[in-house]
Amino acid sequence: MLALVLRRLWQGAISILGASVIIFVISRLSGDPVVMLVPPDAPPSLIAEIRTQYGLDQPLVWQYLLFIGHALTGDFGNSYRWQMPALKLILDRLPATIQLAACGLLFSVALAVPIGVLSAVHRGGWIDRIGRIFAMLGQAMPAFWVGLLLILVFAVQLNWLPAFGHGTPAHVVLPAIALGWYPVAAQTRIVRSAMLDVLDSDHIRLSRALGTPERLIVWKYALRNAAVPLLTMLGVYFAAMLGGAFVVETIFAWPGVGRTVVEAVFSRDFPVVQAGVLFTSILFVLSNLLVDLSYGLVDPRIRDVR
Amino acid sequence: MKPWITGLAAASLAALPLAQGLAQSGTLTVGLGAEATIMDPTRSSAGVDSYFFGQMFEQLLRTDPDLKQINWLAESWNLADEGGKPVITVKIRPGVTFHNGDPVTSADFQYGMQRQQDPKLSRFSHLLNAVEAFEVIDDLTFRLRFKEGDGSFITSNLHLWAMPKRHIEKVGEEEYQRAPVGTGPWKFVSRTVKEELRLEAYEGYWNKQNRPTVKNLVIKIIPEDLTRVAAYKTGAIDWIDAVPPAATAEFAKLENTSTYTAVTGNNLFLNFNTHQPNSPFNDVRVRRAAAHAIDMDAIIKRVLFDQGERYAEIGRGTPGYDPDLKPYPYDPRRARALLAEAGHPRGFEVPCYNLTTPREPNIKEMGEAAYAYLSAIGIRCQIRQLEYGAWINLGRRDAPPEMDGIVSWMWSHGLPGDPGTPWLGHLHSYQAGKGLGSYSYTDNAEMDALLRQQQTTMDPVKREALLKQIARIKHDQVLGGLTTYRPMVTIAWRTSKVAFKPWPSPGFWRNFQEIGLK
Amino acid sequence: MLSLQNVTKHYQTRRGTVRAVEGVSFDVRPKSTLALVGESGCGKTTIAKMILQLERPTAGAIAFEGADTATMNAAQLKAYRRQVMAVFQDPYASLNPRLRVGTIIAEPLLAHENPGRAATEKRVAEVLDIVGLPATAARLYPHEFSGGQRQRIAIARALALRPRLMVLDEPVSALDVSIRAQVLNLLADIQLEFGLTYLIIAHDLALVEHFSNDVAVIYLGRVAEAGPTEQVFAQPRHPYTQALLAAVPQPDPDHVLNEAAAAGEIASALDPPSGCRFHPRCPLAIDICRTTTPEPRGTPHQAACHLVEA
Amino acid sequence: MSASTLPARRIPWAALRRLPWLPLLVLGAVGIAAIGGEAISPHDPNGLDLSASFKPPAWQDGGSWDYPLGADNLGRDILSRIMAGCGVSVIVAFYAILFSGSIGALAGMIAGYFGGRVDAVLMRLIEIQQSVPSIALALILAAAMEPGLSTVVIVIVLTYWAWYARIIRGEIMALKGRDYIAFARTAGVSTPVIFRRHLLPNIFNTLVVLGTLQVGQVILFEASLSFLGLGIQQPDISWGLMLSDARQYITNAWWGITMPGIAIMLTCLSANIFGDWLRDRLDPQMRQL
Amino acid sequence: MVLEVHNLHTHLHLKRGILRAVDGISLTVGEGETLGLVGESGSGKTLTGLSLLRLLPKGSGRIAEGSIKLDGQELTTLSDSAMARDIRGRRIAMIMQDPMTSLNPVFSIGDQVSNPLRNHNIAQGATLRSKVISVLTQVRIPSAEKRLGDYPHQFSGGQRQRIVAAMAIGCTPRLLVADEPTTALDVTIQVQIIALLRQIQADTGTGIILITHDLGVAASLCHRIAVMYAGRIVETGPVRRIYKSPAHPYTQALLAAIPRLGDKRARLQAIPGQPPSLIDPPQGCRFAPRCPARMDKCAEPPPTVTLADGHEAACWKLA
Repeated sequence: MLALVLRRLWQGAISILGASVIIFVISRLSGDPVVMLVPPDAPPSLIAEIRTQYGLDQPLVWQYLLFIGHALTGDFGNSYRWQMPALKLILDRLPATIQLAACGLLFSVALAVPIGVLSAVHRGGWIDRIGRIFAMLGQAMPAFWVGLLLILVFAVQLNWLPAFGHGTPAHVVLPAIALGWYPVAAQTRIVRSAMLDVLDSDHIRLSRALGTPERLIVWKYALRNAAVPLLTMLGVYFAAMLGGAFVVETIFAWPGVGRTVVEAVFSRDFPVVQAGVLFTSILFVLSNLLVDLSYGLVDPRIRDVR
Repeated sequence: MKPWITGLAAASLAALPLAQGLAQSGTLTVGLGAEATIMDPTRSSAGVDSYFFGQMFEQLLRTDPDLKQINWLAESWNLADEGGKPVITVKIRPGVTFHNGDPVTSADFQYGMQRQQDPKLSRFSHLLNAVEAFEVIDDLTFRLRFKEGDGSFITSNLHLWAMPKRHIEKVGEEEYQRAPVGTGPWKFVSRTVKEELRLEAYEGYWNKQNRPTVKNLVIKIIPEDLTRVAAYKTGAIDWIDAVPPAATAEFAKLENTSTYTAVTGNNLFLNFNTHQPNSPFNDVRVRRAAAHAIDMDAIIKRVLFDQGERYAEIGRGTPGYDPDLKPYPYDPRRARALLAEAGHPRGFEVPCYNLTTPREPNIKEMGEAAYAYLSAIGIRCQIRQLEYGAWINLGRRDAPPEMDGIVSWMWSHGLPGDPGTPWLGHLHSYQAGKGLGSYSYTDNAEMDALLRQQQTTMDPVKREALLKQIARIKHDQVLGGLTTYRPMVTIAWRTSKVAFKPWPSPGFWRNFQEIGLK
Repeated sequence: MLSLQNVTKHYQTRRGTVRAVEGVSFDVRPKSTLALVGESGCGKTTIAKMILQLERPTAGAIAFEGADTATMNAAQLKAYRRQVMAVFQDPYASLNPRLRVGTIIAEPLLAHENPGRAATEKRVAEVLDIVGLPATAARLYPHEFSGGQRQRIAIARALALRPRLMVLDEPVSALDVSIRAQVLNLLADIQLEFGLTYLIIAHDLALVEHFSNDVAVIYLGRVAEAGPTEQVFAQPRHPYTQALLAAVPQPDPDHVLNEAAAAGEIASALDPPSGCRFHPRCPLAIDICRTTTPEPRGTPHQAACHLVEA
Repeated sequence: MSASTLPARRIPWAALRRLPWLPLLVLGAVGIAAIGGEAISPHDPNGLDLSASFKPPAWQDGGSWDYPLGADNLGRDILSRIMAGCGVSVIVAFYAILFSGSIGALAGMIAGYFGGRVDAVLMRLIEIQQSVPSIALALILAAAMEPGLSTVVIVIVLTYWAWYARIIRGEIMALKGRDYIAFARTAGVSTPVIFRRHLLPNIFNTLVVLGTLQVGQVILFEASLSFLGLGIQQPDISWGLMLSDARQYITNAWWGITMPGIAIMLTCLSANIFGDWLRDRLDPQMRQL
Repeated sequence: MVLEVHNLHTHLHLKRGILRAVDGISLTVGEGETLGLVGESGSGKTLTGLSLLRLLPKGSGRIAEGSIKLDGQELTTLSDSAMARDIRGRRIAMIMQDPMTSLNPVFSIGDQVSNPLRNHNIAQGATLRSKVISVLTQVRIPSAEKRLGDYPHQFSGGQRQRIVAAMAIGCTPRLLVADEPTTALDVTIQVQIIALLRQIQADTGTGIILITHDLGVAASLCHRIAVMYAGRIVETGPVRRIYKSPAHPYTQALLAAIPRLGDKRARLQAIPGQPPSLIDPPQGCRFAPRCPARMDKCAEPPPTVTLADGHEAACWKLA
């Protein structure tokens, strides 16, 4: 178990390092941040001074090494724009993003599991078709469009839920739907196909042959098997939620990392971009590790292999 | 000492309407679209910063709701000439205190200037280059000595901010950045980045007449237009900033809602490349053709929903404004004729760079429409869209890429704004390493001379005349770009709940100098 | 013809080292049939894979006509592959469902020589005829054939290059009883006609007795007993072989099964028992069996058992 | 020998019978609009007419059949723009799918077939790719390059190759164990031939299904980028751009945001339903994708 | 008789047409008796077993005709819920071929063995636990009490098949349908399971239907044998009669086609051709196309001829 954790952490560290190189290099290609920080009439000496201040006059490789060296000590540099430690800026925003992503994922799973199960049980029937089309709708509408429609209907027209903000459970409902609908179709497919496989398996046949009520077969004995493939993908979906948060956070004025990074990209605020993206990468790696560790809970076979 | 101007306190505080003498109580929640990154005027790098620090910090002078300059923390001041060099003497208003209770003294202004001159802290240190010395005369009197004239110093409200020297030295820079202390009507309470800023009315505020009557102010950050509008409609906020242009008509009709619309400090124009030898825009006829080609009034009406004010070179209320200078009328036939006259009967193709930032509403659509008008008379635009960072990069003269066609550009120096400094950047010929013409595609010696002259002219009357002269030439020759419009902003609040009087300070309308609950 | 000397194969897995094959030696005589028998997981398929050069032995040597396959260069290896062909167990998995039968059969042909379209078709028709299928079969796809027919196609494919050695990995165990005999008879006919050498892997003892000249009984990666088939079946020496033979149900209601011959379960190759690997299940085990690995005794009928006289 | 009795071949007419006609109709219409381009669209999709701005759809008061689906804020015909958007969507989807599919498939095939260190390196690359949120990568890339059609394609390729690679790698690893590949190896068939003859045809169906499913994802991804201002740029037209531009007029002119939204929804839904249908047809084992 | 099946027809409705998988078979199983249903793949033996439990493939499979009586009670007309509640697992239980797949990998064996007991209200709470332990002990799972929380993958193939058997016999069913229970096992393990089935029958007196293609297994376990070919029973009779004096040409050919230990012959006697399609089966005797003793009359359905001692065969040659 410990060995698994260590190995995954090691692999994760390599991935994060790789991600850091990519982010670092590409973001430097996006242009000079200093000109965005100074007024148009700033003298070149001032520009040069600021460049030196932020180390932007150093060779790229050296800048990267410095960045990594500092990052290891928890110093991601000061945001050019916010003039506060980028790390603090990101870490303060992180809980809100995790909360949103988790709620989005929860919403999608809460929708995908019943639809997937019912579709599999009623394969080819109208429940199957309607359920899958409903699930696919999420995959057919841009999240920001869904978000705007949700605000128009549930906030402005019906005034049931707040249009923006953060704090109470009611605040997270609309953003979580806008964020979580997209992967429902894919998750439904996973659950449905896993259920079809399981329902067609010998042990379910045996359960039937031994008189287990259909309700128990579907919702207990088959579902736990079918949950394994979905669970293995949850890390990837969580990452997708983090990515989706970039758009949804803006719509719902959600004080998260996504919005912060988007704005930082536009203002070439490299330290914030780097810290923001790296922390989403770390979240991805950690969530995958968590998933890896947790499907031993559902699938005992995996528990022993490790 | 030869006094040039004394007092300038034409608009005295007594002339201001009396604020309600109500006690400060209750909480008001307002919604802003943009968010400041910094709470310290010294460190500010973007205009939006002032939406936030403008509530907590004050200058010696400021503009009143009629965009007139009035004395504020300065009780009086004068500009004199001493041995050919300008000197400004300021008397600070007695009884002004910082939020921590410390009285404001000359030392605080001296400290404020030192901070502004420190390039590590301030991105505007060069704006104080003309200042030679800061002399403290007594606690409430100080004197600024200049190396040479600085034409924009006075229009920039004497540049200085009251910064609490003792406090900052005590708590340290980091803590001060977290919890700023100023003299303004609002005291810092807490701030959550990307979410909200909480302020509290400062009980010891010196200005008993123009002050908020609500106790707590919560500024929510809601960048997405529709969401901000939804927040207002659902009652989550009672005051909304930057009503989307398309929604202004709807807001004007909303029950129980007051709106206020005013120009912002931004000045938009289309700039042409007139410094490359093969540019068709080197011919003034082509530039004039472009000026006649665009139906700016239609664009303002249709694309901007009337949230724009057409202007010629200098906007109303800004130093140098000339009511006799009129924008070129829309006349496509004349435009085509001019183009043919200039040797382009079939027109020509040109790259047209369009800014797509959300910072200015509908700027992208405005550009597309304007370029479509240009294409219609033969200046065939190949539109290239640029987001803000790429756009700034393109505009700079000192690094590639070169702007080789038309670009939508702008300058903004607050309200009422002064064109002097921006023109040095946009109209003066480019001189590498001197900060002149950094964003200019114009090369005109006559202009250069006039611009340098206004730069060092501090006497407002003389300066006004110079600015008008420049504007006339600029307009006639269509130099340094074709001025288009000044965007307007609409603010709305719930009439039944909010008493609000718009104050532009220090350059934008998002100021809660006088706000209260009904 | 084919000689295995102390061939060993270990796999490194996350759970430890799997000792799939441990010091296996045997010789396959030309134009004869050697059968590898054993229960699932005993390593017989791994041995086949090593012979087919799909896996490399961890230790030991596989020699073909005296030449060590491990030291062969690319050309020699190609020549070796040309002479050694395989027929696998599942005729549904061993034919690419997307290719026509003609292409499938021509595959080894085209890999080694380029006889041209007409010559290829002719050769395909020839081998199809040998396995009892009409030439028109070349134009069809595998799914259009029954299991027995598919196995004939697989045999035709293996035969296309006229190899000298054929590795038959459970060639009939996926087939129905009535089809099995057809295929076995076909294999016997072909062997005779082309002078082929067979290495057959099987778990069905009756089939092995019927089909092979020599037999090697494998238990947990080691050869328990080996020798001429007749001798091994008539007088099994190793307790494992004895247990195996006693456990085979016979199509005879009067036959009595010996349930006690091999109690317990086969151990894991991850953690094989010390000494003789069969000792935990062996009714005759003595102390030395737990500690010392028995060497094979006797020739040509050998058994690796401490209780067997040399 | 009676082994010579062979079954007659059947033509799978049944497969055609249950074609998803409605989705195919939508996709066909998109295709026709894409090929026809401006030749068949009623207006110049970029033709500005401020006097027609916010003209409602024909069936509403004030609408006219000159602008069947209404006009946008700049008086451009929404129908023509949606039709022009078909072309861009098709081009973006085509290149994005072609490149991400071929890069991903190649990487997945190599990693899956050779395993070992090559595989380990590829798996790390995939994880690196996955650990950077694609929108973030897209943002930074789009900021680094000029936003526009080719940037959108590059970003999608960079995002999706890993998706293909992961799935194809899994398929190849399963395929590799098949006996017919084992036979080909033992018979001395060269590796390139094994790839061409046995591996590629077997993953072809998977690629077709993945490609179909990606159509919708490409369109949505582009829309997200447009929302952030970094998608397709004028004068190119995409549905995402239309949607993003029209969102501030949502209460003024509902058709501006509804029409391209419906176009996106119908197209994505059709592509996904068609992809699902293909998957059920071609490769029942892949239902879970 | 525990089970009486009369003229059972089970059809699979496929896209290609109706597959007559079971085409009019009749059989009986007595108390404590083991009937071997022997045949090649596709002969209909497995679907016969599933028909008894009414567990045919959803949508396509249905019992078209015939009667199935368990202790005199007609099953074909019973409601689905009654089948699940009173018959399946309670009075007819099943063991399937592959012990590696017939246990649910994500539930402990304690849970799985207690499942039928719980569903049929045989035992609850502490009784349930002790009952589970006793059943597991009965099938010779060593230290069963400690292993209740273990999962299937922690058991070997033979042990898993024992656990499946424990699930089947927990409710002391009247009839046990064992579908190829040893096929997936190695010979040394197979023999243990054969012994286990014998012991179970001795302990509980249950009737067993052993479905197998392995004539050796059938010979060692069954009292009576029914040989199926292409959806029909071609011969049925006491085990000794079937093996010693098979009457039907198919039975004879089958016995001649398998190699036997200690009986080395030069060639096996192969049966030419392949079984017919059950969508469009030949008229008359279905074995006729492959039969060495084929006559013209074989084009008509053969009569069932009683030979002796309950030994029957359907063949014109015997008529």
